[in-house]
Amino acid sequence: AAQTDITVAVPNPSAITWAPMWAAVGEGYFEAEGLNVDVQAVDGSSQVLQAMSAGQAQIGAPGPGPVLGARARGLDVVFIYNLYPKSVFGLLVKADSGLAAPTDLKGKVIGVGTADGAEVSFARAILNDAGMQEGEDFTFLPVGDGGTAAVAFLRGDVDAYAGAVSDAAILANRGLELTEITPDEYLAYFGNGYAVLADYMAENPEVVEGFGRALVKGMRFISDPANEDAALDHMAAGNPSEGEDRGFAASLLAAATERMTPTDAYIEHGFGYQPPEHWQTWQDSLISSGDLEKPFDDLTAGYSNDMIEGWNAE
Amino acid sequence: MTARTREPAEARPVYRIERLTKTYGGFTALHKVNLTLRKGEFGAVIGSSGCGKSTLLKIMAGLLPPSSGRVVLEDKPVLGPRRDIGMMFQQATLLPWKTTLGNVLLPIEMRDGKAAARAAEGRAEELLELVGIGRAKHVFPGELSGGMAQRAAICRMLISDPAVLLLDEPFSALDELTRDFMNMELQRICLEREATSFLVTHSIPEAVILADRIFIMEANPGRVAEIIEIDLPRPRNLDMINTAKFGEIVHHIREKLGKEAFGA
Amino acid sequence: MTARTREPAEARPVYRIERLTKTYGGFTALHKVNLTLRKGEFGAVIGSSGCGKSTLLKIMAGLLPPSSGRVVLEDKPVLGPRRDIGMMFQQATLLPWKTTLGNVLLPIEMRDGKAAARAAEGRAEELLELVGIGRAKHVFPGELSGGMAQRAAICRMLISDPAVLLLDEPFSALDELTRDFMNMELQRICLEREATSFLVTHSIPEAVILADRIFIMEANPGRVAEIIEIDLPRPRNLDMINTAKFGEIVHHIREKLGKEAFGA
Amino acid sequence: MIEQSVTAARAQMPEYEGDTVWSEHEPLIDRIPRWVAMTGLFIAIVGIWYAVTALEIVSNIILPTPMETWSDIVFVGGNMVSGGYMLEALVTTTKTVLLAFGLAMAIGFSLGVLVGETKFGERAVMPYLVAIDTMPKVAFAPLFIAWLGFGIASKVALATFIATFPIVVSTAAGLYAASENERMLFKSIGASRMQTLVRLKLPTGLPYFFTGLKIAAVGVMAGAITGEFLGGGQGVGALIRVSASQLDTPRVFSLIIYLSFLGLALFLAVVWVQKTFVFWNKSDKPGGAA
Amino acid sequence: MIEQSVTAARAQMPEYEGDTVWSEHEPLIDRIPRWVAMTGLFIAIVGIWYAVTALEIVSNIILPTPMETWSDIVFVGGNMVSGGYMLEALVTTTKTVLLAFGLAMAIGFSLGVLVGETKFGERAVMPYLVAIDTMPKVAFAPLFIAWLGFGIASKVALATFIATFPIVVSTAAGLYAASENERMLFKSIGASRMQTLVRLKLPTGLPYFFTGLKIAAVGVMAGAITGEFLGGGQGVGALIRVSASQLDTPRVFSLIIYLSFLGLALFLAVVWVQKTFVFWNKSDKPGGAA
Ligand SMILES: Nc1ncnc2c1ncn2[C@@H]1O[C@H](COP(=O)(O)OP(=O)(O)OP(=O)(O)O)[C@@H](O)[C@H]1O
Ligand SMILES: Nc1ncnc2c1ncn2[C@@H]1O[C@H](COP(=O)(O)OP(=O)(O)OP(=O)(O)O)[C@@H](O)[C@H]1O
Ligand SMILES: [Mg+2]
Ligand SMILES: [Mg+2]
Repeated sequence: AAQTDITVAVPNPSAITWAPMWAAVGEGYFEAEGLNVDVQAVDGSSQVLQAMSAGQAQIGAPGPGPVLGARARGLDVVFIYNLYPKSVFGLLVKADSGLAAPTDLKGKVIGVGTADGAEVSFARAILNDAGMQEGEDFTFLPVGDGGTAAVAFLRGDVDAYAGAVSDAAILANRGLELTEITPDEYLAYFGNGYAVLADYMAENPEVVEGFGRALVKGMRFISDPANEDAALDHMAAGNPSEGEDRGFAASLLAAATERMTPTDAYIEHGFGYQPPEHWQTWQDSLISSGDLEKPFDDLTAGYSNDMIEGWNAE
Repeated sequence: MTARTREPAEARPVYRIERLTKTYGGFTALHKVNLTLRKGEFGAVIGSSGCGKSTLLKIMAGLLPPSSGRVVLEDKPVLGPRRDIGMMFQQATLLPWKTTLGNVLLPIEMRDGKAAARAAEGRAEELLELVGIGRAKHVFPGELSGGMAQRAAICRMLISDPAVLLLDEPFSALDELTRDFMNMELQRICLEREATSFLVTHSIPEAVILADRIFIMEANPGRVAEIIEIDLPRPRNLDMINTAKFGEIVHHIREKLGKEAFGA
Repeated sequence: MTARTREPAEARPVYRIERLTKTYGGFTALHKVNLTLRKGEFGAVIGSSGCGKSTLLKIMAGLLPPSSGRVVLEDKPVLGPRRDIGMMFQQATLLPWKTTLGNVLLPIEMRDGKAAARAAEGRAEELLELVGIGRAKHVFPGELSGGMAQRAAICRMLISDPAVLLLDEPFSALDELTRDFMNMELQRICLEREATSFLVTHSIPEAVILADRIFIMEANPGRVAEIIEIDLPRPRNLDMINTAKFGEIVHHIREKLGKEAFGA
Repeated sequence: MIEQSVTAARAQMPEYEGDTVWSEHEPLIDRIPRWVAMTGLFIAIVGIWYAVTALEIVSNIILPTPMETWSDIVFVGGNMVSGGYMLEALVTTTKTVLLAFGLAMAIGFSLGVLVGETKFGERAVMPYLVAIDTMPKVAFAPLFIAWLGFGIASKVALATFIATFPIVVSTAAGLYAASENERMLFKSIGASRMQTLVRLKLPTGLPYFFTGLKIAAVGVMAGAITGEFLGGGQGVGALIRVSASQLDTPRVFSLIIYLSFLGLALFLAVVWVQKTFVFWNKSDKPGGAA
Repeated sequence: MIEQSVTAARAQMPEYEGDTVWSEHEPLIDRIPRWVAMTGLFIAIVGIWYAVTALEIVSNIILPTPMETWSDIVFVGGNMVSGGYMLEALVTTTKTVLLAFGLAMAIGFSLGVLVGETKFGERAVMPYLVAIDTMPKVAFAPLFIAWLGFGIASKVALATFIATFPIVVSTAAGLYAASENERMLFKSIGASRMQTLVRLKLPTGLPYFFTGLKIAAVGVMAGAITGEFLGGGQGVGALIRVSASQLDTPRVFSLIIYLSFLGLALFLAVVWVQKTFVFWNKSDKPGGAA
């Protein structure tokens, strides 16, 4: 069969973060669907969406916040697959800090990536619900991510960090043990997933169909502990330098797989399912932080669970 | 070619400068200058610094437009640089990335292109031989002495076979011995080619030894104050400098200029 | 101060250059040069370009170490720049960010500091008056003419009250009229201060009009070929240029040099 | 024969009077008055920009329209005038830029003197400087934050790092600018090496130094913004990053335009200081040494 | 009186022979041989680096030890030699850098000629160039990706954008380098404006142009790496980003060191071409025009 070339834009160059996709590449699931997938890493969700709107990428892996933002700006982009149903974010503290719950953060400094990123809404929601107000009971300090975030802990500039949980795994591997103190209900702040432009989906339904089906297969593949070795090989093919330290890669992969697996409450809907109430949570949060001016007339137009069942069918 | 005998009086006037005025902004550099050169004549202009000598020469060469008045050469008004006018400046300004030969051929190359320049190589080599630096034709200017560089500049001026040579202190950057020698070379070339020449200089002996007529300029505003005919025989040589007659002429001009330059 | 009468023969030798050799890499610029100046004497050195005149002067001034041989001034060997040696170059090289006065005071400022320079202002102003540019003392060099700049350079040389003046073609960048004038100024100053002077020049008339003795240098390797005593009376003036005696001396030197410069 | 034809020519030719027809003309492009040229170019740039957006060649979330950008410029301006948070950000960035510029000047100047004045500097230090300068400085951001924290100090350090090199190169070049004549003069009046450096070589090299400063003015802007991009903080760079992450492109562009005014102001300040300070460089009459 | 004391002095003083004791000495720092100085400096830098890490002034997550870095350099070198993915990355980056350098040269040169040769360019175009150059170019990365895609084209564009300005400035400056004398000469031999530009002003300005190229060589490196950081692709910049996000600092440092060799090579290539090409700039004897 003729192969269709598609480009997938992801917001960071890690392979493990997008493990199901790389497993699908490695196992030939995309090929079987007639897809020839080219993965490109840009800098952040906004650039993913920009690349999609420019037609440079057909499928992207943005976060839900930026997707709603882009929709508000008139880009008809649709979220089709919930890759991180348990959220990519976590509220992290140093393991030996003695801090155990959000309420312990009273009077503390919380590090965030940028002054106004999605993780800020996330952290603010947790702390507000714990009865604390920004400015009075806690402050945010933008510390960037990766190395600079680590620096913030090492210098003692922050007591907690709201950011990607994969960062915690990395820091742990480098000797900085962090624990997550995110209450379970905030897992509703699901993380990045796959999105396409509505136009594209309308014109190329079979591409989107095939992509999702292969993705779910990839997800199943990495979920099976028996496949760990093969999965790590596929990850290393996607990003060789990430795969050099195999033990480290294995721990990262395990952490990522855990976040990608839906909670028991939703597992029955299958991989990729986006609970409407979680979208509602996101919208509310974005409005309260001022990132969105007003609620959407039709929030459901921004996501689609239509194909989930088909993809998950054996 | 044999050395001509001087006969400027009978020769026809080829170069006419009429009521030439040049102002820079509010400053009048030249004021109604009148001046005529006869065919084959060697004219020299002398005057204190800033009296407008270079300005006059540039207008005569068509490098600078006059404010009013006109310049006519061979009955055609000079309205821009012309092929029949050769110029030479105090600095040789050879292009350092071209050989001596390339530098000499530059005017041809600019006006007629590379092919014409290649065709003129033989002539350029002859000229270099003429001024005695034939051996240095493939050498870059960085390796030439000051005198050799000025010789190359002479060849560059002569390559277009100009009818008129305009010389703005051509050898004043050279040391005195080389300068004397080059002046005699210049005389020889002018006589051989019967070129009409016009020399700007600061040096009175230089003007006297070379010129048929000396134009003494005054400043503020620049104008020709006096014209002196030099009737020393041709060809001249450096020994003439030690004759009484030469001394007298020099003395006369120095008096004249000294008064001007240093008051009353 | 009255003009002294010349008496070099009786005066004691103050400046002695003995078996001076200077090599640059493999090239011998000076070869066993011997030369003595007497107190108050005006010496001039003349020779073709590249024969080592500037090199000699720099070694005499302590600006360049000799390869062998020695220089002794007032019985102390010259081993570096000295306060009792004043130097002047072809370029005035005034610092453009200092006024004329500031430039004249530069040597004092460098050697003794700002306070000393301020204390010497009166003397600097006197010197500027002496050379006739008192009015320009608060002017920046950008606004001085070439002649004025060289006058300022003279003052800068004189401000340290040197016993010896070393002059490397000091006025050769000026036009001839200004140059003649400056040479007479120089003579006046040297006579007034009874300074021992040593002039490098390319101009034979300049050397003759100024010097008590002329050292003719030859090149390859640089050495003193002949010493000519000039017994024209002091103070000299420009009119002497037109005397027969002057002409003879110039002619003799030109012959001598001409042979050298342009082959046997 | 020649005589004859000349006479013939003269007969036909009208006598030329003062009104000579000089062919010397500036080409058309150079005779456009400055304000016309600048306005024209401005209109052309905005016109193309408008066309690109209007024809939907580029999506609006990548390139905003000129009108959107303009209205955002007005909004941002209003916020700044009323002392809003954007003014604070601009003040922070300006502070960073000025501090870094001062530091880069001091460090660049010192290193430039070391490189230009000593053989040790020229031969041993310079190669390391070139090697360091070709490194992607962005990678050093965590290091600066580790040492200097999340305040403006770490951004100042990054900006200084970027802006120093051009000053080193040009200062060193400036020290070679003094002529042999001038060096000889200073030697002859007994000036020490230090005096020659301070009183001759440095003043003579000032025009070079200022060229370096102009390049550094641009570099320091880039450095400050990059620092704010990467390491949080409160400056305009952080605002741009937030706006970019929200796909608020009109805001991104209007902030960039404000920054370019800041950069332009710094650049022009250097030009002005040079004109005022190096007054002697305008004329080069015979008396001057330069 | 003076006579007397002089005689006295002479009596005491030994006769000086050829072995004069000249006080002229290079200061100690300048007499160190180059290799000693460079090695010494190298050891000093690594020593301080080691001390900082050994005393745990900076955590190992931020600054690796020299030993870790060295062993990673060896590892990366091995990967490159055996034709591994790092070699590919280096080849990609090198390609980007060279393409961008070529483009920056062409564009910078053209704009430089426009600015230096026409009043229109100088007065109307230059202010815009300065304004554009002070903008944080990183913000334009999405625009380049939108137009040019994820391949090296978008990185080449960003690198070109960054490297062009210094070439413009220096080319324009170079066009002013021809002296009044040389211009007059060209006018007098009837050269057209274009001939004067091509045959006189451009060759005379070459040394300036090369100065611009040296600065651009550094800029193009920074631009390529930044482009790879931000916009996908397979270059060394992308590798650094991955390593940095995993806090694999020894890898970050070793990659940076490889890049700085690439930058140094480009820089030295420019120096070499200049020396070979502008052969006449070495000597400035009287005959030369420059
Ligand atoms: N482009 C110019 N703009 C304004 N004034 C000028 C310009 N060129 C020359 N001048 C002035 O015109 C006068 C005559 O200048 P010119 O160069 O012709 O003098 P000169 O006689 O050749 O002097 P010198 O002997 O020093 O070469 C001078 O006062 C000079 O300052
Ligand atoms: N620093 C140097 N290194 C090598 N050779 C030199 C150096 N300085 C001078 N020379 C050479 O030494 C010789 C004498 O030079 P010097 O400058 O003393 O000559 P000069 O008589 O002053 O010439 P001019 O009349 O042109 O000023 C020349 O051949 C010159 O090329
Ligand atoms: Mg003149
Ligand atoms: Mg000399």
